[in-house]
Order: sequence, then structure tokens, then C-alpha cells
Amino acid sequence: MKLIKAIFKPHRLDAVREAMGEVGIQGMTVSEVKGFGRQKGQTEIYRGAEYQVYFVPKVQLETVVPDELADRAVEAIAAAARTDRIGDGKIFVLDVDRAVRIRTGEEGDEAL
Amino acid sequence: MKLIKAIFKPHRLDAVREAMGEVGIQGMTVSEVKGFGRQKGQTEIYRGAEYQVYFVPKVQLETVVPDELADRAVEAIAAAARTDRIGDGKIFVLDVDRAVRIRTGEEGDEAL
Amino acid sequence: MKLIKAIFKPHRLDAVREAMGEVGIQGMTVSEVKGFGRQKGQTEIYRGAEYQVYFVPKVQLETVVPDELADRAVEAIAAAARTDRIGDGKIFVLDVDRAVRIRTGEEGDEAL
Amino acid sequence: MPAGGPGGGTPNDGNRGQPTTMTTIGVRTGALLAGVAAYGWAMGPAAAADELSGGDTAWILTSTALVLFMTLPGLALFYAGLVRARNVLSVIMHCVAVACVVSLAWLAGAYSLAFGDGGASQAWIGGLGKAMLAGVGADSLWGTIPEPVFFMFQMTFAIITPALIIGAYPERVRFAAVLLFSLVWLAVVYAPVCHWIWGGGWLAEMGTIDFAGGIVVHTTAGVSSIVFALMLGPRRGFPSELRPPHNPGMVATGACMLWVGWFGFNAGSALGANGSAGMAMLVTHISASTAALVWAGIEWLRYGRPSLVGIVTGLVAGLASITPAAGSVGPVGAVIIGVIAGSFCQWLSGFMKFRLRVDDSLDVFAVHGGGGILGSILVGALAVPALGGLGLADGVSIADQLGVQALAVGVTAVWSAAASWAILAVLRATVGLRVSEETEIEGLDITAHGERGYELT
Amino acid sequence: MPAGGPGGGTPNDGNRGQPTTMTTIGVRTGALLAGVAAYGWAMGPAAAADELSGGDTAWILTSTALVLFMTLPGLALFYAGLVRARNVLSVIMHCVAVACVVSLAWLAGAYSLAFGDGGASQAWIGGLGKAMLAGVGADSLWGTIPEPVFFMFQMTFAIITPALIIGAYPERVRFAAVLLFSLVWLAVVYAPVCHWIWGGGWLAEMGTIDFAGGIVVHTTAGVSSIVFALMLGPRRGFPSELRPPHNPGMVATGACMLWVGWFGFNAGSALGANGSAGMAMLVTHISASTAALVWAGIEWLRYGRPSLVGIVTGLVAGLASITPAAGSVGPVGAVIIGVIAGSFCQWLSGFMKFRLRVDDSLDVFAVHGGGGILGSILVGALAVPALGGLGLADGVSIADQLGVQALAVGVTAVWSAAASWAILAVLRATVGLRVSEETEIEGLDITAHGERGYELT
Amino acid sequence: MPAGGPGGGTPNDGNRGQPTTMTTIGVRTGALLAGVAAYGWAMGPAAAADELSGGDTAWILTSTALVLFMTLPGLALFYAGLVRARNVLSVIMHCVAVACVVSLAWLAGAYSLAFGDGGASQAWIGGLGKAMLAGVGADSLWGTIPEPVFFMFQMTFAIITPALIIGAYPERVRFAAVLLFSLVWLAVVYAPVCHWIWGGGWLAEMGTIDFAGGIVVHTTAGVSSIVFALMLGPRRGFPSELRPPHNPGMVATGACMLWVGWFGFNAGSALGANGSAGMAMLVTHISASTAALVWAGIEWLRYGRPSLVGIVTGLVAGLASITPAAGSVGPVGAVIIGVIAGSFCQWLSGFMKFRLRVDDSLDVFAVHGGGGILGSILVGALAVPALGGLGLADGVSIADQLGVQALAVGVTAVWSAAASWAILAVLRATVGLRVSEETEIEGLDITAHGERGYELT
Ligand SMILES: Nc1ncnc2c1ncn2[C@@H]1O[C@H](COP(=O)(O)OP(=O)(O)O)[C@@H](O)[C@H]1O
Ligand SMILES: Nc1ncnc2c1ncn2[C@@H]1O[C@H](COP(=O)(O)OP(=O)(O)O)[C@@H](O)[C@H]1O
Ligand SMILES: Nc1ncnc2c1ncn2[C@@H]1O[C@H](COP(=O)(O)OP(=O)(O)O)[C@@H](O)[C@H]1O
Repeated sequence: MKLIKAIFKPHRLDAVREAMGEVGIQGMTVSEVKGFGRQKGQTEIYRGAEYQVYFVPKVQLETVVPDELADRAVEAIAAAARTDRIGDGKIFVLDVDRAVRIRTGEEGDEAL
Repeated sequence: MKLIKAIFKPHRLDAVREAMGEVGIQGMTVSEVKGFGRQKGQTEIYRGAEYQVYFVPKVQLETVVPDELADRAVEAIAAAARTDRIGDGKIFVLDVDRAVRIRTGEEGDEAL
Repeated sequence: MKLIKAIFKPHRLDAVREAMGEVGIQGMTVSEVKGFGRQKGQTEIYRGAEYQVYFVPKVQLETVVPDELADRAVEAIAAAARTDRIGDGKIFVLDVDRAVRIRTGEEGDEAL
Repeated sequence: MPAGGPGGGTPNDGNRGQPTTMTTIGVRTGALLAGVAAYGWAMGPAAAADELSGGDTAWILTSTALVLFMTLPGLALFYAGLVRARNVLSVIMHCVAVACVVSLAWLAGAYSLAFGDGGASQAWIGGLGKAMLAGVGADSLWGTIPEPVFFMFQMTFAIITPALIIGAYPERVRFAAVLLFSLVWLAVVYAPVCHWIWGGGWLAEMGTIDFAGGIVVHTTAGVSSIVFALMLGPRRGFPSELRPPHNPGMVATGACMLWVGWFGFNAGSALGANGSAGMAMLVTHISASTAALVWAGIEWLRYGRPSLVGIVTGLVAGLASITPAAGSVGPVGAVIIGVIAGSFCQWLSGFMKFRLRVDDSLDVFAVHGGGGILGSILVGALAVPALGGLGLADGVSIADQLGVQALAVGVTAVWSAAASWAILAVLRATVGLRVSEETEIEGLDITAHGERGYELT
Repeated sequence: MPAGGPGGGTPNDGNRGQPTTMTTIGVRTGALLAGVAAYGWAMGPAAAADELSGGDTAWILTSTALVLFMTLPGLALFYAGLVRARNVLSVIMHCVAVACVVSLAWLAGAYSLAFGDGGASQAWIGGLGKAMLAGVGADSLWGTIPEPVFFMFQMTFAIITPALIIGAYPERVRFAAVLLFSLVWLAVVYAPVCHWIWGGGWLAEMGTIDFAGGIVVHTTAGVSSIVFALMLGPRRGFPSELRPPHNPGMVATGACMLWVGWFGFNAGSALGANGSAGMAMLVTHISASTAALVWAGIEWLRYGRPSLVGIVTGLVAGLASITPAAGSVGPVGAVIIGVIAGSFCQWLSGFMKFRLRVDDSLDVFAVHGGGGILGSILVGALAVPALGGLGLADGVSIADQLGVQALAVGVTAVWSAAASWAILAVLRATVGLRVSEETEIEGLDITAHGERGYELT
Repeated sequence: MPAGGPGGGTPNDGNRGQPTTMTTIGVRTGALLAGVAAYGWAMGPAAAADELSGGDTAWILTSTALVLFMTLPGLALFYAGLVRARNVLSVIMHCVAVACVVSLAWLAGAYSLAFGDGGASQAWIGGLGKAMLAGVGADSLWGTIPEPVFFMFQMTFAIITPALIIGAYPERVRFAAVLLFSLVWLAVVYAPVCHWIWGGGWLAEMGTIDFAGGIVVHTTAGVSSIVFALMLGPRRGFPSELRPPHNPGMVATGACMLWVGWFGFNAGSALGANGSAGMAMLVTHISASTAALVWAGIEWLRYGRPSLVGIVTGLVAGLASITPAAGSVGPVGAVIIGVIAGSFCQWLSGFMKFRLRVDDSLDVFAVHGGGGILGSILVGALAVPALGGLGLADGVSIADQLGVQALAVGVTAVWSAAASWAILAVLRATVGLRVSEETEIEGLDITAHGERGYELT
């Protein structure tokens, strides 16, 4: 199994979730993160003072999928998250040793 | 060493933390996440309009443990997080190359 | 490529980000987490009642780097995050199979 | 009660202009029916016989503060809590900016258009004689209070009326359109309608009852909201994929402030510290309480759970509905209005969204407009003494009064709709009404104002 | 000051019913001691000699708005900030719903039970003659103000009293139980006690001093809170594993609103715009400031850090404690009450939780009940002119007055406890008082009201 | 208007002490110029001829509540929203604690120093004859209102003045320093300056115009803020690496409360419910609206986006600037003051930060001090009838008045700076002014008060 960890722009979340559904992936976990990268944070101005905000809000999606689905999932995320603008984000794939569904105790691909 | 990544229902956090203590695991990191899975989000009604909330609030616990403790830790989490209801969550195990304790520079199992 | 996952004290974030820049690492993703470890939570008192807060606020930084940069990155984080006080945190290194830059489709070290 | 018969030609300066030094309703009604006198001093300081009352002045100064408090921060919080977190600041910004723009316009000319002497065209619009408060000093009187106090009290009504419309267009409107629309709308819709009913215009002459603004405030704002929502188009994902209110506690805080401030709105409209003010406050409170419980009760039956957003929405519906009637009905009438407001406005809210599919986003028409129209009609019947009401003017039947009320509401609604449409058509063709889709997704706080609502770390 | 001797049989309509047109305390006290007259018009509009005062009316209209503001949003925010984020809305919901239910019940009969003519049973309870405000119009007077204004002002007290009890049961109570308890409690506890002391009942006859509600409001609510907490049981994890207040800034915002609103509560209880109102406002403010500093100072000594939640809790304790005494003590008395309030209530709060292990969750008894009882007793002594007080009634010794005060507090406490217990026993057996454990963990916002407090993304 | 000529020696008790029973400005000015009489009763209840006015009393009771509301929660939220989330509670704590400390000090002696009879040193400072309100009872009058009401109204000014300075030192100050500084500063700066101008002191004698506190409140607080900021040093990362305001919605909520409360501040300063109060409220509102729009407009031009924090900052600048002039200028003057306030204060804010590099963190000097000084000078010219102003005293030329105003501002600024410096030098050497760097990074909420602002899970 593979852990796919994707970091992308928050407003693409709905599109990515749908794309995942089309690939047949139902389970995923999402968190809000702050990104640092080529895309720089914004400058905010209050009362004439500039505030440098270094980070950019991103969402991180993590999903564990059977090996054979991993590549399709990566392509699906990449396509759905893409806006062709700087700051679109990254997808990383890691190897997973073991997976357990808490409710049933099922293991491996069954658990996903 | 193994990274155990468990996603479960927020209200089981105290129970899981205690169960980990019994296995002898003291260190862990927890974050709030949104889950998508078999358990669907709720429908909320405001002024007669239905709002489909797709995600379910979950917590994600991550802990790195020595190889030999990994299985016991997984069992402990599974037992403590279980409510036998849909949405109980998942546990994933990944391999860790290296661990460092920042304060002392200790490495490997010592660092955990 | 390696995923470096570092958990440390929130107020060291600026220092760590700068240290990463010196090593040549520009991309990273940060989230707010709660830590459990040797450093215990604080006791807060309201109206004479003590509230035990078990967790300690930490930040978690994740960055994927080329293999050859991993060690230098770990040392840089460790140095910058260190305060020599309990609760300084941990750094973990995991192996990454694949990395994709969403905007361009670049893969591997190129994508970072 | 304060109405001459539609055919009687008794002048009537609207309930706002009543002298309020007498303390019994009997006397008060008498004075009102002696319409010419009342009308006479509506022209300003000429009526030298009037004397300043410290008690009345104290209460209207206080009411002015209360009604400003309704908009800022009351309405601002009520509305801001209902939108997504990424638009919270933009809604508050709209409320503050509209208040400022309207205040200056009120001074520059709108007050004069509403309450100044219109000369030959008095039936339709006041003149510009009092623009920039010309001729009005600290010693000018309006009835028993200084005219600057009357000016200020009325100004707070002029502020909240276009501010109500903010609920029609949040999360997607251009800021420049908000400012320009509010400014022109004040001159073209609010000032004339206010003049017709409270400034001695043709609807006042016909004996229209509108104690504190069911027509002048809620009908104008409610109808214009539908037009604005239609011209602007719905938010992305409307109606099925919207996000729930981001902060219902903020919504309730704002609603509570509206409740408290409404005491100034309705009881202040007696223009004095007297029994009429007391009774207006009482019926206002009873209608609000009733409508809130009815709204929550229906939710409980329909969805199994009464909600906080629901109960406070019912509250506001009850407040809007009693507004035109607060000087004419008794407690029983207030309960009846509350029951109807809590159920009718709730139904209307669903009807607008799911049948008509109008994204009047924060239900301005359903809650304020519907409520205000409802109350403006019902008052014709509920003023009857049999229900504890204070009665209609001598010789005026319920049918007569209902006719006048319906006419006033109808004409006001048509005028508000037509004028709003015209203003928006021009604005759409020039500055544009709507932001880009990407801006809408990112949220107006950061894109239009460069700020973020919550930085909690 | 406004008390006849316990044995003297001088009727006394409670401080609420005082005529307030005179401006010197000397004259005022004189009029009060001429008790029968004062009592006479307490029966309503019969006393035709009274005349409306615009100044008094303006101030009581304002005070009514201020006291409503205390509950909504003041108390709602004060309480809501103290609970977990997942219960924030439920607490606000309780405040809004209780206010609505009480308002209708006040109109339907509770006002009449408290202030109507009780005929033969006048010592115990008023009659139903004024139910639905029968016979009361905009021109009815109560002293120098319109009776609808008096009705409204008193109603805001009737609202806040059961609303205070909300602090005893948050985070685990069933919503239906909140509504039913508040409704029945108003009729069975509040209305009679209010009648005994302010409506011309037996405690008024004995000369009980309770200027603005140390007994009528705080003792009844405080004691009932203990009973409610005991009948309901503590929250999961009480007392050692609870979560800290989720939003201390919200707590402080609410407390500040309570402070401002309390000016209407206490200074409004003079029922006029006069020196008595001014002095009541002054001592109220001084007691609050003192108690706040004392509370924070003790925290500083004990824990090394004075907290925001602490200082504002002391503030509220100081406000509650001065309430019964605000018409009788001077600034020195206010400082003394403040010092005792800030230390005693803080000690009491710990004692309740850790010795008695009662989960009166937001310290209603410790802060409001304890404070109110404290002030109700102390006023008997601190009214002495040597401490700047306004003195007791002629021929009444400190010991006499302390006896009367203790009796009034004692009887009220016993009655409140017994009646609350009975109401809750019935409710527990029928609708149930408490939610399931799983619901408690998930939080009442989503389970009981289908809403979430904060959606900040 | 209320000024004797600088050389004329006409006594003047400051605008606060004016009798306000007459309702036309003509009469009012006349009475003022009969300065000795006005001055006579400024000494207290001796002037037995005065009579209590219920209307005036009602309005000043209300104004007192409004001005307390400005500080709590108005200013507290306005300031707290501007800091980082980890310091939000500490700022609110400062506001509450300063209010409590000042209230007790006002009773203990500061009121007497400001408004008591100073005997031989009357030009410089009042005596201690009224410490602990000695000799003042519920029946004492001050003009047409009870002296306890005057005491309370003035106290709310004494509270907000040191509370304004809280904006100079947040996020790094020691709590003990806040308390001690505020206490000593009240006695050494506020009480004397207040006496000079409103208590019949030497600046009053010279005919200084300061209707509601441009000098007494804003100049003292503004100048002292610079000194405090300099003595304390800037926050870590100032000026380039600071965090943005954590909650602009909270900032705006507080600003709106300041707006509403300012009606009590300025219109209450007429000390009566009359035309002067009405006109003061009107010009206050117009100046605020104008300055808000000007500030936001400049932002729009400069940065492409008008911000919420910006518009409400302009609002407050407009309110501060009109304060000294609210009794003398007309609507045109108010617009002029607003335009200058909105542009000048914005420029000043940048100048302080980036040129002078003073970390007066929440812009107390730029917004309040600069605005107050601006208005205090401008009033000398804008009071002219040609601009709708009410005119200067007979025989006083604009140049004369400008000279007096400049002198009053200058002396007050120098005294405030010198005294603040001395107080802070002592405190720095004893309790210390600043927390450690680690504490600053962790935030004051948890380190100084043991609390966290938001626990939203
Ligand atoms: N090496 C990395 N490791 C982890 N996260 C990264 C890395 N590089 C970028 N990111 C994340 O991806 C986001 C987008 O990257 P950025 O360099 O701004 O633009 P782009 O994706 O267009 O190359 C960043 O904000 C950050 O959250
Ligand atoms: N394949 C997956 N990868 C990552 N997280 C998952 C995956 N499947 C489920 N989850 C997480 O586990 C939670 C519970 O899963 P769900 O399918 O709802 O129920 P169950 O655990 O009972 O099978 C989800 O809300 C999600 O956070
Ligand atoms: N085994 C672990 N797995 C994951 N996170 C850990 C682990 N141990 C510690 N942590 C994280 O590191 C933080 C610091 O650890 P702690 O034991 O308190 O102090 P120290 O870093 O000085 O040893 C914890 O709060 C937690 O977030």
C-alpha cells in the first residue's frame, strides 16, 4: 500500500475529492496547513504598516491506497488540483507497511 | 523504527492516550483533521436550508516507536479507539529511517 | 528522496525556516499540532479550579528533500529548534517513493 | 389610530411628527386628528409655541444611540456571522461604510428631501431648503425636541435601511457597487418614501399608518433586496452547496443587540417619554418573543432540533413585523403578529430559496421585508379595540384602513423595485456588480480588503 | 432606609414602588415612611393624583433597555465563553429561549401575580386581575411613570433571574427541561417572592430592604442553582478533568456588558431620574471595582497570576452583592461590600466545587447567590449613617433590621430550594433532565441544535 | 463660544460646569458670559437656587452608561483585536483593571483634586475637601443634576483616559507597571489638567475651549503614550516583522461601540438634554463619518484596497478630533474636521512608525492624540459663524482664541510628557516595565494571566 500525501490550494479540495471518487478512492483525511515555497506569502497593510505574511494557506490530503491504484490516484489529484499558477503544490508517495481498520480489525487492502 | 499514524474519533483521544501509556509509549503528536470515508458528513439545517457537511471531524495521532513495540501499539490503539460504529478510523504503519531528539541529539530508539 | 518530519516549539519556527533557507531548502509545509511527551501540559487556574491541560502546542514541519540534503537539513533543524529545554521535540526521516510538482508535472528531485 | 380617513383629507405628518407632551392616548389622538396644527410645525422652527421637553429630549437622544447601535455593531454582527469565515470582514465593512456614506448624504440633502418643505411638490418630495441643515440651529425645535435631535434620530433610520440590503448581496458583490448603490438608493427610494409617509406627503394625507417603518424601512429594503439578488445572481453553489453560517454565536449576539436597539427604534418613534413609548416598547417585546418561539418550535417539529440561528431569526422577524403597528396594537395584537411572523417568514424564507431560487443570501426579504409588509397590512385590522388596539381614526373603517395600507405597501414596493432595478442596471454597465469567480472562492476579506478575519495562532 | 420596623406594621411596597419625584433624600424617606400612601398607588391607576414625569419615564425606558442588554447578549456571552467550544451555542440558546418564554409568561399572568392586587391573600400573592395586562393602557400610571414602562422594567428582572440559573446546568442538560423548568419556576418561585418583597406582600410589610434584587433575584436564582446542579449531577470529569473556558475574551465582554447594564438594574430601581438613582449607580460602580481588584489580588497572591476570568468574576460578585443595598449605603459601605464580595465569593466558589463537590458549573451560587445573600444581610448594618449610609427607618435598630433581612433571605432560600426540587423531580420523571453520555461528549451544539459554534475555514 | 477672552479675566468653569436648563444657544451663551455665577455653583451644593431637572438627569445617567460602555467593552475589543491572539486577553485585562483602579482613586481623592474647591491654589489644583465624597449626598446638586451623577459621569472620563494609553504598551509590558502607572498618572496628570480646564483652574480662566476632552483626555493620553512607548522600547520585530491584527472583526466591533458611546461622551458633555446636546451629537457623528471615509479612501488610492481596520481607525480619529469642538462648530466645521482628521492622523500614524520609529503600538498618539490636538486648535477658527459655528465669546478674536488653545495644548503636552517620564523612570528602576524576551514570544496571556484566548476544539 502507498500513502499519498498531497499539498494543494484550498479551493481545489472539492474538485480533488470528486476526482478521487472517480478513481474509486473513498477514504481520505484532510488537514489545514501552511505552505512555504516558491509562492511567497502576501503583504498585508494595516494603518499603513506592511505586514509580511510568510505562509500561504494550503490543504494537505492524505490517503492510503492499494499499490496498483497509487499512480492513478496521483494523476487524478494532479489533474484536479492544477491551476497552472505558482503555488499549486506537491504530491508525495510513501510506502506503507501495514493498515488496520479500527472498527473491524481488517488489515491490508481490505482496511482501506 | 515505525511511524504509526492513526485516525479516529475525537472523543476517544483520552482513552487512546492512556492505552499508549500502558504499552509504554509516552511521546506522540496529535492534530485535528477532517475525515472523508464511509461515514458521511452530517446535514445541518439553517433557516430551512440544508447544508451538506462532507467531512467528519477526526483526530490524527502520530507516534514513532521502536520496531518491536509497533504491533502492540497498533493493537492498543485499535482497542481503545474502537466504538464499533462506522467511522472508527484507520491505523497505518510506515517505516522510519532516522529519529533525532532535538534537545540532546540522541538518535534512534533512544530519541523516542 | 526523504520526508523530514520535525516537531518543535512554535516560537522556533522563524529560526528553523531561516536555517532551512541556508541549507537551500525552500519548500516546506507546516501545521499546528498538539504534543504529548516528557514535557507535561500546564496547569491553568480559573476561579480557583485547576485545569490540567495535557497537551503542549507544537508545530510540525514537513519537507521532502533530495537524499543528499537530508542529513544537513536534519542538523540545521536540530540546531535552530534547540533551546535545551525539555519539550524541544523530534525529527523523523522517512523514505519517499515519488514526488510530483502539480503545476508542471515534474517528478523526483526536480519537483521539490 | 393616527390616521385621518383616506377620503377625509386630514393632513397627517406621520407618526414621527407627533407632539408628544400629552400623556394620555385620548388627548394624543385628539391632537393628531387636529391634523393641521401637527402638520404646521412639521415645517420646522416656525411653530414658536412649542416648548422643549427635557424628558422627551433625553429619551430621543438615547433612542438615537440605540438605533445606531442596531446597525453598528448589531446588524453587522448578525449578518457577518451568517457568511463564511472568509467574508466576515467584508460584511462588517459594508455596514460601516454604508453608515458613513448615508450620514453625509443625509446632511447634504436627503434629510431635507424627506422632511423639508416641498412647496408645490410637497405631496411627492420635500425641498432642498434644509440641505446642509440650513436654517437649523441648536435652538430649533421639532415638536418638543430640538430639531438636531430629530435629524439624528431620523438619520439612524436612514442608515439602517440600506444597511439591511447588505444581506442580499454578500460574498460576491463589488465594494464600489455597494457604496454607489446605497448612496443613490437613499436619494431615489428612501428619501421620497419617507417623505410620502412621515414627511407629510401623499400617503400621510391618505392616513397611512406606519409607526416606525414597516413600509418606509422594511418594505423598501426587502423589495430592493430581491431585485439586487436577481441582478447580481446567486453565489457559487447556491442553493445546495453552500457552507453553513460560520459563527452562529456572532449571529445571536448581533440579534440580541438588534432586540435591545429596537426599543429605541419603536419606542423612540413616539418622539417622547410617555405612555405611548411604553406601550410601543411592550408590544415590540411581546411580538419578538412570540415569533422567536414560534420559529424555533416549527424547527423542532420539522427537523427535531430548534436552532440558535432559527430562534434569533424568528426574533428579528417578530421585531420587523410589529414595527408599523407598534403605536396601534395592544398585547393581544402583538401576540397575533408574533405568531404569524414566526411562521409566515419561515415559510417565506424557504419559498424564496427553493421555489423562486433567489439568492437573497441572508433572507432580507423573507425576514425583514415579509415581516414589515405583514405588519403593515395587519395593523389595519389589529388596531381594533376589541383586540386591545388603540382604534382607528374617527370614521375610518377597517376595510378603509386595509385599503390604504395595501395601497401604500404596493406603491412603495413597485417604486422600490423599479428604482433599484434602474440603479443596478447602470452600475452593472459601469463599475460592475460582481467579483470574479476566483475572487469569490478566495473570499472578499483578503481580495477586497486585504485582511483576514481570524489569525488565531 | 425604606423600611418600616418589623413590629411597626408600616406597609411598604418595596423600593420599586417608591414615588420618585422628589429630589432630596430627606423628603423621599419621609414619603416612604408615610407608607400607606405609597402602598395605595401600588395598586395601579386608581391613584389619579400622580402625574407622569418625562424625566423619570425617559430614565426607566432606558433602564429597561439596559437590563435586557444584561441578559442579551451580556449574560449569554459571559456564560457562553466559560463552557467548551462545543457547547457555546447551547448556552446562548438557553438565554434567548428563557427570555422569550418568561416574557410571554410575564404578560400572561406572572406580572399580575407579582404586582397585582391579591385581595385577601395579598400578603402571599397578587391576583390575576392584570393577567394579559387587563385594564392597563398606555395612559395608566405607576407612580410617575406609565404602567407599561413599569411592567417592562420589571419584566427584564423576571427574565434575568431564571437566566442566571443557566449557569448551573450547561453542557449536559436537556433543552426541554430548561424551558419547562424556567416557566414553572417563574410562577412558583419568582412571582411570589417578588410579590412578598416588592409587591406589597408580607416581607414588605415587615420592612425588608431589597433595593434591586439581592433576595428577589440573586437569592432565588443562586439557591435554585445548587438544587438544579445536585438533581442533574456533575459533568463528566468534574471536578478534575474539565476543560478551561474556551473563550475568556467572550467572558469578559459579557461581564463588561453586565457592568454597564447593571447601571439600569440598580439605578433604575430608584424608578426615577434623581439623586437616589445617582447614588445607587455610584455605590454599584464602587462595589464592582473593589470586588474585581480584591478577587484578582487574591489570585495574584495565591497563584502568582491574576486572571481575566478572575477579575471579571469578582466584578460580577461585587455587582450582585451591592444590589440589595444600593439604595441604602454610601461609598464607604460600597467599598466594604466590595472587599467582602471579592474574597468571600472566591472562597465560596472553591468550597462549592472541592468540598461540597457540587457542579454548579458556572458558579451561579458562589458568585450571584452568595453575593446577593451577603449584601442582603450586610445592608442591615451598613445602612448606618456613621458609614455614610442613608439610615434605617425611624425606630428600627440594626439588630431589628438584620433580623428581618436574615428572615427574608432564609425563607426565600428555603422556598426556592423546595420548589425547585419539586419541579425538577417531576421533570426528571417525565421529560428527563440530562442528555446521554455520548451526547454530552459530542457537545450540545450539534446534538441539540444541529449547529457548530465555529467554522473558521 | 464658552470662552472669556484670554485677557478678560472672565471666570469660566469649563464647558462641563455649564447650567443647561435654557434651551436656546443665545440664552445659554449669555449665561456663560455671566461667568461668575456659573463659576459660583461649580463649587458644589452651595448654590441653592439650582433645581434638579429630571430630563437632564436622565440623559446624564444614560451618558454615564454610554461612556463606561466605550471603555468596557468598546475600547477593550478595539485594542484587543489589534494584537496577536496570544496577547488578546492581556489587553482586555488591562482595560478592566485600569477601570477598577481609577474608579477607586477617583472616589478616594482624584475627583476632589479635579473638581473640589482648591482655595488659594484653585488656579492649579482642587482641594481634598471632597475626598471620599465627603459632604456630597444624594441630594447634592451640580447645576441641574445630582452631584453623584456628575461625579459618575466625570469618572467615566477619568477611566477612559489612562485606558487609552493601554494601546501604547501592549504585548510586552509588565502588568504591575500598568496598574501603578495608571494610578499615579491619574493623580499627577489627569486630575490637575482636568482641574485647569474643567474645574475652574487657570486655563478655564483664560477661556480655553475644550467641550468634551480634546485636551483633558486626548492630548494627555496621546502625549503620554509616546513617552511610554519610548521608555519601554519597541516590540520584537518592530516595525517590519510584526503580525497583523488577529481579529479585525473584533476591532470593528469595539470601534462601533466607541461610536455609539461617544454620543454620551460628547452630547453628555452638554450636561443636559437640550439643543446643545443634540448639536454636539450631530457634529460628532458627521466628523466620524467623514474621517472614516477619508481614511478608507486614501487607503484605496494608495494600496488599492480600503480595509476594515482602516475605516474604523479613521472613524475613531474623527471622533477624537471633534471632541473639543463639539460644542462650538456646526455641520460644515464637522466635515472640515473630519477631512483633516482622516488624512492627517493616517499620515501621522506612518510618520510615527517609520520615521520616528516609535512603537506606540496601537497608534494612540497618531489617532487619539493627534486628533485631539488637531481639534483643539481648529476649534479656535471653526467656531466662526461663517462656517456655521456658534461663535466665540464677545470681544475674542480668532487669533486670541487660537493663541489660548495653542497655549493650553502646549502646556498640557509638556506637563503630560514630563510627568509620565518621571513616573516611568521610577517604575523602571523598581518594578520594571518590560517582560523578558521569552515571555514576550510566548505571549502575555499565558505567562502573565495563565489563560489562553481561544480553545476552539
Ligand atoms: N519540499 C517540500 N516539502 C514539503 N512541502 C513542500 C515542498 N515544496 C513545496 N511544498 C508545499 O507545496 C506548496 C506549493 O509550493 P510552491 O513552491 O509555492 O509552488 P509550486 O507548487 O507551484 O512549485 C508550498 O506552499 C508547500 O506547502
Ligand atoms: N484510505 C484512507 N486513507 C486515509 N485516511 C482514511 C482512509 N480511509 C478512511 N480514512 C480516514 O478514516 C476515517 C474513518 O473512515 P470511514 O470509512 O468513515 O469508517 P471506518 O473507519 O468505520 O471504515 C475517515 O473519516 C478518514 O479520516
Ligand atoms: N515518539 C514520538 N512520536 C511522535 N512525536 C513525538 C514522540 N515523542 C515526542 N514527540 C513529540 O515531540 C514533542 C516533545 O517531546 P518531549 O518528550 O516533550 O520532549 P523532548 O523533545 O525534550 O524529549 C512532544 O510534545 C511530541 O509532540
